[in-house]
Amino acid sequence: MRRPFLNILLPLGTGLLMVACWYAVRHALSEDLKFLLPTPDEIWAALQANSESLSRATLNTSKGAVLGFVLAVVVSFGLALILSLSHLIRASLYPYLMILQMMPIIVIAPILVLWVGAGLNSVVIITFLICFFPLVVNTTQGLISTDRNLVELFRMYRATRWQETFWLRVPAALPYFFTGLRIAAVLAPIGALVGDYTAGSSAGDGGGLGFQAIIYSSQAKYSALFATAAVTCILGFVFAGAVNILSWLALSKWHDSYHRTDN
Amino acid sequence: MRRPFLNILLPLGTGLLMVACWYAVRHALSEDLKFLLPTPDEIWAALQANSESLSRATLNTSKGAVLGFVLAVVVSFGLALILSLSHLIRASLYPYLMILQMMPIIVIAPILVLWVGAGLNSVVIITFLICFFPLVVNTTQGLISTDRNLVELFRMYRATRWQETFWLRVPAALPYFFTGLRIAAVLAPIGALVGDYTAGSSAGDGGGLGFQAIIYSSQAKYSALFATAAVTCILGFVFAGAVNILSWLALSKWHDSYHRTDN
Amino acid sequence: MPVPPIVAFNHVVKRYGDGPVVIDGIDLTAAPGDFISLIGPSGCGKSTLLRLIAGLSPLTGGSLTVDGRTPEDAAAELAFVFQEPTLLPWLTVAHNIEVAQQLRGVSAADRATARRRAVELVRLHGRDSAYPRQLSGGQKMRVSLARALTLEPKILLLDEPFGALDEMTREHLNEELLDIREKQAWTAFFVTHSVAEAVFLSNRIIVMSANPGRIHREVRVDFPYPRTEATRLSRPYHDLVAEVSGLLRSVENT
Amino acid sequence: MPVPPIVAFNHVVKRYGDGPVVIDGIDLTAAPGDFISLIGPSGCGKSTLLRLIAGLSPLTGGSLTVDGRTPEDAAAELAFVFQEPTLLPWLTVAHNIEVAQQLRGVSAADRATARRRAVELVRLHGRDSAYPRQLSGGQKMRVSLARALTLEPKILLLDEPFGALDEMTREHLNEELLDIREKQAWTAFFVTHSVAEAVFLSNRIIVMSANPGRIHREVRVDFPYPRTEATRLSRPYHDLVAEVSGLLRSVENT
Amino acid sequence: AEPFKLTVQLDWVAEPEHGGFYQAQARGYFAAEGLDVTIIPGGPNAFVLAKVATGQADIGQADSTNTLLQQAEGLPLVQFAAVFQDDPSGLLVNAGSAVRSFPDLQGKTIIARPEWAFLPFLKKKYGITFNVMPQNFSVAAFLGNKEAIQQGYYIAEPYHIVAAGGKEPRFLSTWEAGFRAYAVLVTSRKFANAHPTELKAFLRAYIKGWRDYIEGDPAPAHAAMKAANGNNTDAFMLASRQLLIDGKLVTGRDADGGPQNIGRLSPDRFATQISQLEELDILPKGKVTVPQAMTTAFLPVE
Ligand SMILES: Nc1ncnc2c1ncn2[C@@H]1O[C@H](COP(=O)(O)OP(=O)(O)OP(=O)(O)O)[C@@H](O)[C@H]1O
Ligand SMILES: Nc1ncnc2c1ncn2[C@@H]1O[C@H](COP(=O)(O)OP(=O)(O)OP(=O)(O)O)[C@@H](O)[C@H]1O
Ligand SMILES: [Mg+2]
Ligand SMILES: [Mg+2]
Repeated sequence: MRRPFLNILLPLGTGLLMVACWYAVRHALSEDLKFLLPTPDEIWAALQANSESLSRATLNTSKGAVLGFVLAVVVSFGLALILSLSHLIRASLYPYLMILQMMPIIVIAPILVLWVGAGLNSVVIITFLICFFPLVVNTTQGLISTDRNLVELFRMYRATRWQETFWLRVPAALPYFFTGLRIAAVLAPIGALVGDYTAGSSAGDGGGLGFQAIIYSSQAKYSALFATAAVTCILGFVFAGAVNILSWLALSKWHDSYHRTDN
Repeated sequence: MRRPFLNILLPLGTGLLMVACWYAVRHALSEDLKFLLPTPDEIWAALQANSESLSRATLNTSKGAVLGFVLAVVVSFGLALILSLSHLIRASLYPYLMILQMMPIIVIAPILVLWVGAGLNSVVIITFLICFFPLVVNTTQGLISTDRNLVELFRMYRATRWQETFWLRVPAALPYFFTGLRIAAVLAPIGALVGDYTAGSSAGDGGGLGFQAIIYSSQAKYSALFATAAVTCILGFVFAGAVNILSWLALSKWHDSYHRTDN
Repeated sequence: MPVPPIVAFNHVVKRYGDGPVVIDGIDLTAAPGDFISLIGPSGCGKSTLLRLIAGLSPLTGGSLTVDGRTPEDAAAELAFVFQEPTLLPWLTVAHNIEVAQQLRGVSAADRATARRRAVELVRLHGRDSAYPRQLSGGQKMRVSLARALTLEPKILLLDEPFGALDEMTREHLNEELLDIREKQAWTAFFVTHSVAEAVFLSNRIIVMSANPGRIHREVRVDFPYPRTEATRLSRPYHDLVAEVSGLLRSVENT
Repeated sequence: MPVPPIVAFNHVVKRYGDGPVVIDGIDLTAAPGDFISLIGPSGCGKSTLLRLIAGLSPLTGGSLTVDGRTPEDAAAELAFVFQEPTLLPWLTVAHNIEVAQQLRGVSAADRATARRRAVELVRLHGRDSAYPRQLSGGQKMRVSLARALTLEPKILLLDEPFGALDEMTREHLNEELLDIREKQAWTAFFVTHSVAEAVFLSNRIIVMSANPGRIHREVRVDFPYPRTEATRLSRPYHDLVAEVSGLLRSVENT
Repeated sequence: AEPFKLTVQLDWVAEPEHGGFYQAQARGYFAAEGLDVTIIPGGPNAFVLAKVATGQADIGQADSTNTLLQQAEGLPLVQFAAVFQDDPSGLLVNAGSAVRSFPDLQGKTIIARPEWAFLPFLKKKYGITFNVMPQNFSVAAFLGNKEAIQQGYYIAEPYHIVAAGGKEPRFLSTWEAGFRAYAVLVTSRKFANAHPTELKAFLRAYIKGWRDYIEGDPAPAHAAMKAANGNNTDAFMLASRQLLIDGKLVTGRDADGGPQNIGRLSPDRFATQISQLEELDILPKGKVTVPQAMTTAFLPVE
């Protein structure tokens, strides 16, 4: 706050440093490995050259990512509420949630494809599967970490289970919830991408970024492949940015993570 | 506590319910889709039939999972310490960590293979990449959520940065840290599996579970494929069990998540 | 008059987990309208006693009825000012005060009226939109008090509500409390470390001894209500304060 | 004797963020060995004043030197008992008490000795291995006090350390505090709401007024140290208590 | 009459290995036979066999090895025509490598789909051992490593490698090693039983499409494939088609090869393949017989 210019300079500086490293690594690579690490300008060129197919793919993947993410948030929230009810319920259900998370996509993909069809549906479900676990675990931990004194206050006033949950445990769990959200935001685009290349479909408008990635990879178009990755990252930044804004709105007024020193 | 038999009965009950559902779904599947969902006894038979190759593969994958997990824990802890230092550092470094997480494995795998060789090294790195982000995000959030009053106490006593970190912020962050650990424990075996089928190697003793999964999948050996998945899940349970024990040791004496009511 | 007691302890014993006995063989009945002060050494079990009444902690032995029911069932009749402010950090002062009423389903308009009155009473005007972390220690306790007072309960449990307040504010609130009591006619259990305050407010003072927590002696305070500044200056008042102080001293020296 | 002041406020102004002015134009110097009590209405800025001395909060205006340095630099000379217990929930009572010394690099053996003495002093024997959540409110405050007392600081900041304690324990600790002062010769800033306590302990009493926090009046207390039970019973003592109470009343009625 | 609706699941995105389908579609051969064919492009995980077995597609393109294995697992599939007389999957060897023939693979690392039966076949036939690394449709490792050996599709990867600046790789083909797998069309037993007429009609048009594609003007197919897969370039499609023709993949490389051979399947070759796979312990003995595996019933009679 006191040095606002640092707020811009430092991130910018690290950014430039990274780019410099990038060029340095590339320079250090032996001539015949250079193709593996295209330079930012090559990637930029590939981005423009493939802008049409990439933007179509981005749109498809974004759809999958957004829907899968939203589904994961909603479902995980509901699950966390149930899990937070008691130790017993956690012991009974956690293992199955873990199994859901641990089922290799390679096992799930064929079932999904045959069941809901390749394409958006499958991509959404895979994104969901990849995002939901960090959300469940964080939200549950948040819900069960509520300050005991506050819980007693609510018990005292015979708050209904509903009130205790939504007026007390949920707000108190927000810092945990947003931590989970921050993780899921980054997993959503990558989940959609994975979903796309394990159960996507090129039917209709031609698949998403995962599809493109595989094609570019098999065709040795590395600049285009990195351009695909770059688009994925940008998608992730958009998600993460949205989560940060929400987190700021929900926590900045009262949570210590936004107030390290007083002034 | 008061109903100890419920502690066993309920999880057992849900388990039986799940198995019943399994059989029901399978029964409901049309005849020509049945092969997609082998019954538990078929899986059990496949497990025994393939016990030799599966146990070899499990050993390989476990190695990758354990090493990748440990690496992720150590590195993410260090990173979280750095990130917790200031808002500025977070703004500067977070995007690059996100990029690391969002780089599709398909882009990374060939580079890794050329760089560190296929096999254990690559598997460890991919497992690391999959596990570390939830750990970093949770640990960092934990480190910056320390009760401001306690921070002031330490500031007051002119604790060194080191002391403030290790005597105050780290213990206070443990509930978050273990939340991250719980997520990473589940991601580690699946990460090793993904690593194995993107950058594993059959050298030496013949690849890990990911390798087996591809083979079984392409040969439509669904019972064996599910047996592979089951082994992965068991691996995950072992990890998660270890984390739960650690969490209990570290938190049960003082944290509210272990004391919902007093007695 | 054989009115049924509103709170009745019967050989109550309490220990936390497998720790030592904290409260041992408490027998105590409160008639409706009683204002009972609990005084005793730190750690003798005063807060624990209130928590038992509120049904927040299970008894280890004996029995306890509140308003003829179990403490759990009677909780709707209670208001409790905890020893710590226990505010929700994400709510402003105004919302923190209203939250108890909200839990009881009071309408927004009535809540706002009650809240404004309570804010006035605890002298926190103008701080309605502050968050707890922006308040001083005494201000937080006053918010907590205001929250309880909006409820118009049958039984009021007060755990050192004025410990963090200056004498003036304290006296002001003492008088306000008696005023409200006239209107709302609750039964109060009041933990305090100020003997003078206990004598001024209550009709019964329970002096407790520690290790384990027992009732050492009960002192009746027969000054008529309403009590005023004049009461504080009266001779019998001073004598009683001295007597209770003496009792307390004797308890602590055993 | 023109000894250099150990704490010197010079036109100090403080506001939190862009909130209202909390402390306005404070001028105050403390000589080494002073025992200064701060009394004033709740929210007048007493805690804030201590936080400024401890370097926990930046000044908005004016200047402040502590032991000839900035507050930040002088912090090694301080011990602070916060208004809230501020214990580390994951440490036992024993470890919580030792942690301050540990931060100062005191050896384990010396720590244990000091801790045992402090535990004795605050009468918490046998609770060494309890966790904070198992303590009563008063017990927590005593742990916090014990932690500060192990440090033998040059300056001791005490923010209502005895507010949650019963009169007996309070008087016991008052006397112990004066005892330790004889040996350790620190300068104390002591926030309390008990005028009697302020008069008994201090050589200077600062009466503050609120909105914004200002020094209303300073009262010197010239009774010789050591003060004893006899002091409490003396006439001049009672007169002074009455005088300061009157001042306080006048402050709050403005 | 209403045209008969029929779906075809490809194994990969539209590329010249699907030239027969697209040419027949573009030229209207299917329509002329009274068929309304929908071509579903595939990709990295097309699950062709599972989709055909479950009726989500009527016809699929696959390779005969995998199909045999899945038939052994009970998938109700039948192979009813050839796409290629030899599966164009083989080993790409970097131009700089010393590996010139199969025995040279001893001790090397091969980047390939781990399930590929050709690998154990090579080990057994030549008495050699080598490592396998999973392949992910990427040629990076190949480009980056002079010694690399990778599974590749004869008519695609070499082109991309050269286009990306690499040297033209050597190609070690399965057929040279005596591993004669087909690229095949499969359908489900159910569909085969229910719609023999339509399958015959389909094959007539399909074979005509292939013939037209390799002998005539490929432009209609190429236009359609470009529309279906934006990554196709004319240069790639022309080069790929030329490799198809030069390698005699569609018409057959045996002595009797020729346009009359398009689509043909030989029961004898299937018998050989089955016994090869059985000897490798990849296929359980006696689990699949030739008549279960394939049929020539829908191919046009010569
Ligand atoms: N972090 C903060 N942000 C904003 N305002 C604050 C903050 N801390 C304290 N204040 C305000 O500053 C004023 C003085 O607070 P302070 O805690 O110093 O009062 P106090 O004299 O110690 O009161 P008490 O006797 O109730 O403890 C109060 O009005 C309070 O609301
Ligand atoms: N949750 C708990 N677990 C174990 N012991 C506890 C717990 N809460 C309180 N105790 C113990 O019970 C005893 C009584 O505690 P209680 O809080 O009732 O005391 P109190 O009379 O209110 O004291 P104070 O005046 O200090 O607030 C104390 O010795 C305390 O250590
Ligand atoms: Mg108490
Ligand atoms: Mg204060």
